[in-house]
Amino acid sequence: MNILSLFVVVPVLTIVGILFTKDFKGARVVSAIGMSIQLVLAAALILMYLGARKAGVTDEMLWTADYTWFKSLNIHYAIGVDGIAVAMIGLTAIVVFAGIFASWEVEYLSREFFISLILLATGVFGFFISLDLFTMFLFYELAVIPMYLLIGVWGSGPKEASAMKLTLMLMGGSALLMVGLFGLYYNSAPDGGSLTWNILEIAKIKIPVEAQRFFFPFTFIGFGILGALFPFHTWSPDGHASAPTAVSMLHAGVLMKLGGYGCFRVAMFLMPEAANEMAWIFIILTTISVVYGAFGAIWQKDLKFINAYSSVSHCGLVIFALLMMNQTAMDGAILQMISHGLMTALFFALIGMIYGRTHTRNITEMGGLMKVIPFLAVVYMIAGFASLGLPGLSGFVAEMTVFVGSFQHQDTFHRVVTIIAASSIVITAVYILRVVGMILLGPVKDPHHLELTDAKWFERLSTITLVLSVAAIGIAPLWLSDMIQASLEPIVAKLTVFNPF
Amino acid sequence: MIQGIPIYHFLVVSTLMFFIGVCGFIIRRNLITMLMAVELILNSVNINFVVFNRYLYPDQLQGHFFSLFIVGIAAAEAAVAIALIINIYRRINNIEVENVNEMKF
Amino acid sequence: MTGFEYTILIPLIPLAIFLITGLLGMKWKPAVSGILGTAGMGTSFLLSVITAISYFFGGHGEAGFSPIIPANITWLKLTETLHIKMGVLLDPISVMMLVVITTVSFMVHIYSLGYMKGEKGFARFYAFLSLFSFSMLGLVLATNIFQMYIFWELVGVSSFLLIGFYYEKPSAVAASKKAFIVTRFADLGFLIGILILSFITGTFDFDQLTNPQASVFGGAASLGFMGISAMTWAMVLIFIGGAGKSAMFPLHIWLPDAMEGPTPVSALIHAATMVVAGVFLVARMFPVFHFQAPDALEVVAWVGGFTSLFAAVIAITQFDIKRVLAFSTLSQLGYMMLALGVSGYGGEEGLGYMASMFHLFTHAMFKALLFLGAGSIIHAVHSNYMYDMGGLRKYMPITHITFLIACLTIAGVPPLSGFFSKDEILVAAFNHNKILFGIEYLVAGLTAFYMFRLYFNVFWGKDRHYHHTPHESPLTMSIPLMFLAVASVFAGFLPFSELVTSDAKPFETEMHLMIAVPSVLIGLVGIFFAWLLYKKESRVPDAIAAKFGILYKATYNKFYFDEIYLFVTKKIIFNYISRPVAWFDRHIIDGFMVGIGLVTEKTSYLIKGMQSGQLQHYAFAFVAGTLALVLSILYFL
Amino acid sequence: MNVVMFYLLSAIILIFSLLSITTRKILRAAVYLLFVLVATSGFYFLLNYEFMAAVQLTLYAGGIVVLIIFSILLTSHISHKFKHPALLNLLMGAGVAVIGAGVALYIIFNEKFTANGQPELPVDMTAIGTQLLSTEKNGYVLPFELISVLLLAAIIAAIVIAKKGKQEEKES
Repeated sequence: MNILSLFVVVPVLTIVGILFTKDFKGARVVSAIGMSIQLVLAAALILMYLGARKAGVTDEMLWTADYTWFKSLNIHYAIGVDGIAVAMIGLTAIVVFAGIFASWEVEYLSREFFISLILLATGVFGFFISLDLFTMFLFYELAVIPMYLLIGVWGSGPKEASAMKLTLMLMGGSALLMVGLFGLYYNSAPDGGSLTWNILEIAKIKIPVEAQRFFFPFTFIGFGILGALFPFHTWSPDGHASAPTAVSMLHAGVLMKLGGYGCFRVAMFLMPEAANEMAWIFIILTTISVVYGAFGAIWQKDLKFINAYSSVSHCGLVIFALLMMNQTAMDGAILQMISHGLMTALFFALIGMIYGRTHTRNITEMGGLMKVIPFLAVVYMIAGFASLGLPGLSGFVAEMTVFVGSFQHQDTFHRVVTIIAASSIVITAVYILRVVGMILLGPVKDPHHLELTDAKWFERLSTITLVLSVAAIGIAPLWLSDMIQASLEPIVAKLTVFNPF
Repeated sequence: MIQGIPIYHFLVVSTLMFFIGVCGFIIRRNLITMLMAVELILNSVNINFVVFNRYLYPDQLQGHFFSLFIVGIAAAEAAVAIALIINIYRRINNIEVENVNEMKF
Repeated sequence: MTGFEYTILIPLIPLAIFLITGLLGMKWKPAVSGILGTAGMGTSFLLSVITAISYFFGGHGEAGFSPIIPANITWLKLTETLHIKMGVLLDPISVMMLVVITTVSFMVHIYSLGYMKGEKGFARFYAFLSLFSFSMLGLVLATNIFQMYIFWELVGVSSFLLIGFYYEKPSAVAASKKAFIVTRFADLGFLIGILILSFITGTFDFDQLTNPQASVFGGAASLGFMGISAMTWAMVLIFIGGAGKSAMFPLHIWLPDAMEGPTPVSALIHAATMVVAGVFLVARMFPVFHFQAPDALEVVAWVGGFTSLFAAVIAITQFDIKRVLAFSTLSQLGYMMLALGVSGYGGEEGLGYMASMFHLFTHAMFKALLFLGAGSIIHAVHSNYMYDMGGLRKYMPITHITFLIACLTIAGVPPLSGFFSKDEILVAAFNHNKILFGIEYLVAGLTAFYMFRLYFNVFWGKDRHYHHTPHESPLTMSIPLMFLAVASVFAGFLPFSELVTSDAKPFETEMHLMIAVPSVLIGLVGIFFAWLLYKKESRVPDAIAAKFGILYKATYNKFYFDEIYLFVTKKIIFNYISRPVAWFDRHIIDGFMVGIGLVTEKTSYLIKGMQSGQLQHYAFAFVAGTLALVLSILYFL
Repeated sequence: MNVVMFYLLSAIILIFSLLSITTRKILRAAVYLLFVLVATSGFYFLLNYEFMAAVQLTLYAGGIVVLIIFSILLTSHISHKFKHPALLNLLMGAGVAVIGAGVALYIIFNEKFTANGQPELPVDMTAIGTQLLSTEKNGYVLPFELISVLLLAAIIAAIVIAKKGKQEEKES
């Protein structure tokens, strides 16, 4: 079997396995085993990919396979990965792995919980390996829908409303997206011949510019909503605040990346002329996103809200960099996706763990946790540092690549917005340090908190996995960056042909 | 084909009957009278079928048979409808159509 | 092979120690971490000294000391030409900085064995110290400006961690936050400067940027923004980065607060090493400043000059001894910046550059000594305030003598090291700009005055009621004091003009008696006034303070700069930007999204009335709909 | 003669249809309906479809109207007079009917109906019977079966619906 298909098969088998378990202990063990296999597979995939590239394989996509499963619309199960997809798969595997352990103690309907969670993961993996737009969309929906249940059933606070809001907004995005995808499909053979959903084949032909102009905004905004594009980001604070830990992790860590990934893989790659024409609109929106999200985060009191706004800011930077359309900036965008995925997952894991202990997420009610739960506090600080871009952690690499890349643009407009976006690193420092100062440092505010216990083994495992990943990228980014840059070449080549600058 | 009577006359009669039926269906309040209006509508349609058959396709019997079946269906429909009406009457003690609105919203 | 490969170890040893102590330090006895850290730092110190000796005395060619790059690996490829590399660059200033950093750091490591004894988090303290040493060494050894930026940030974080070492103390937390955010703000300037610079030149490497015959600036002339050339913008922005770390006005506000950290940290980071990073940065980029952006250099000079005066004035009124020292550091850093700002390039012209580096070196020694001395005093008295001290010379002879040496050095009394370096700065300023010279001359007097005000207040005057009799500090603390005192005394005799110069070529300097004599005189006048006012307990200082009234109060409150910043951050950023943004997001944008939902719901509520349950309405709708269809077909076909 | 008959029948149909939907006594409405149905069967006679006319008379006029009258007797008081129809309904019904009739008639009069010109098929019982049970061309056995099943289903359904539930039986 194709190694890529395994990424879909293993979660499905895990789900089947969970069905046979009796209680929550069995369910979580099976999930953990399944996702560990997935993690190992992902690591193997990365190694194999690097090996293949080193051996001189120059295909744009590796391990491609193609099966037709719906003939009349010419829908295929077409798979294949390049360096970017491999990196995203790696990210997903890590986050899901950590997510399983972060939700080790979910006892309420835990089988259903793990099934939904892994179903979501299946969707994400499927999305990243797909080359067929329709199959991709299918997996995308598969990833979005379990979210409703996960938040609505296992969430906290006004969970039903949040779940509804999140799902409706994302579904709205899907609707736009579907219009865009069908537009692509029906324009995929402008000179006659059979229509196709295959990304690589569509990339070879030139979609009529009028069609591009019409369908690009649909596709881009459709994916952009999932990527928290301003002003369609408001599902994020509510959704994250109500979601259970692992779901926040997966959602902010991975699912939001589907948006960014789709933006360039589908919208920009397949419709380069329109992308170049309309980039400035979205650049302005994302610049607003970056600064606005950061400012929004300063005022929040709920830990998850802070992180949600911070995600808006960081994910804004992803799309911002993508729209710069040069290799460095786009490389930065993907690094930022990975980096943000890891560190925000770490954040949400920690917030969940802290909430599980203190039963509050209000930062004004906590204080001095460093003294009480040093392990979690230290990891929280590391996550904070990663978020504010400390060298040696992944955030720095990503942000610097973005800024340097964006600033290389020959156009003054792009350089000015880069400077504006770069100013967010100061604001980020402000809100991160505010939180760290309030909840971790200082005297212990609530005497009940003195009796808290530090992280258990599974929490340690979950957070350490993420910290190590963040640090690994931060310390040795070259291999990852090279892998991404090489894969970006065809995309950038296609985009720059139409670049007016 | 009847000498001296154009097809239009038949059709005018059936059309008027049809719309009288429609009108009756809308304005009557009693379920049974509504059912009668329905019968009127069916009947007008029957006339049409038969007339078309006779005037336009005299070598076939399709319209004839169709009306035959419609009569059959009308009988069945009337039976069921009346059973329903009686049932409704049992429940709410009248058969005013305004009161049969359980299915709203 | 350059024979200098071992220099990689100088930063790597502290890194290794940071990792080991950071991960395992909790499990050991605290002393193990301390000894391990000290031993590691000692090794680095030895290696640095060896490097310095073999670099400076291993001979040099006609062209002076040439830079050596023993190691340089590509860390991240950004574009075809822009690569971030990690490497080691040895040239006169970096080697000099190596010695400064490892010396002071080593001394602080030893000192802390005594000072921090029994503190909670002893291992953590050593881990952070090692992290800082690593970052600082990485910074000075950087081969390219981006590597420097990376370590620049790391230095900022280690400073944050160390200032907030007593994390249960809210004031320490606030101070650490402030330090980080202010420097971060400055770093943004640095970053944008780097971006502009790399955009123009397409390179990060120092050996290309700082080459006087640099060809990379080809396209620079045509670029500009708001009437100022792009290079000037870039260099001013980079200088802002440096000014943030070196706490130049108006980004100085974090440094006095940073004294919340443990005193050895103040000595290491906020006196001797990290705060001179800004000076080092300007020195490192000096050829670029000089050749490409002379206007920016002028800015450097004036900011430096103003800061030195400003800080010196504030220092006179402060009572917290660490704050006095902090403002004194500010003032001295201003000196160094000014010296760079007034310097030319090459030979005698480059006197200011040489003087700045020289002063950096000597200042590191005597200021570290002052801080460690202050630490020793605080250790004994358990207070930071002068009015809790007095007559300590009897109890703490070693501290007293070393502190006196340091005070004399900073006051510029010959033949101590401070005299030489300060003298050369004054000469350079005199040659360049008479007004700046005048300011510096005044500051020299003020410096002597406030240092001796401190000295007399602490060691003379009458005894206070101490909780327990102050005693001399343990040996671990007094050995570094003595070592640094010796260094302060003799550092002035180092032939700096032959070692560290702007174009790496040696030149001769001579005493300028015309300048030296008055400067010593004004120093002595300052000391005299201090003696007059503070030798004995007297009412005179208070009377003078009262006379100046508002002016005194403003100075005592540091000209209300903290309040202004607080106003800007708390009021403007928090209340007028962030809060409306949060509100806007919740109510307008989210409100709009929720509004869409509500409108849908309300509409459906409205039109659900059509589903009335009235059979006849349905019938009507059905027939009418059919009719409408038929009519439309009739109309359109 | 035929012409006179036609107009007479037409007049009966239209007048009694109208009366049937406007009268305020329910039993009268049923009777008027009966007249309409009988008159319709007259049409069929006119058109020489005797079988159809017979069916109309027996099934419709006989069966259904009797059924309706029974149900009226079961559910209403004979002397009960209806209220006037609601004004809204009146407007809706009359409006729709008038416009609809206008549209339909407009269409009818704009259409040229042309006969296919084939010779007339004699409609006798044999022909009807054969065609009804034939599977050949012009055979209607399938709809015939369908109708029979439908009738069966309708009968059962009517019984099931009209039957009192067990619960109700106990109650009553």
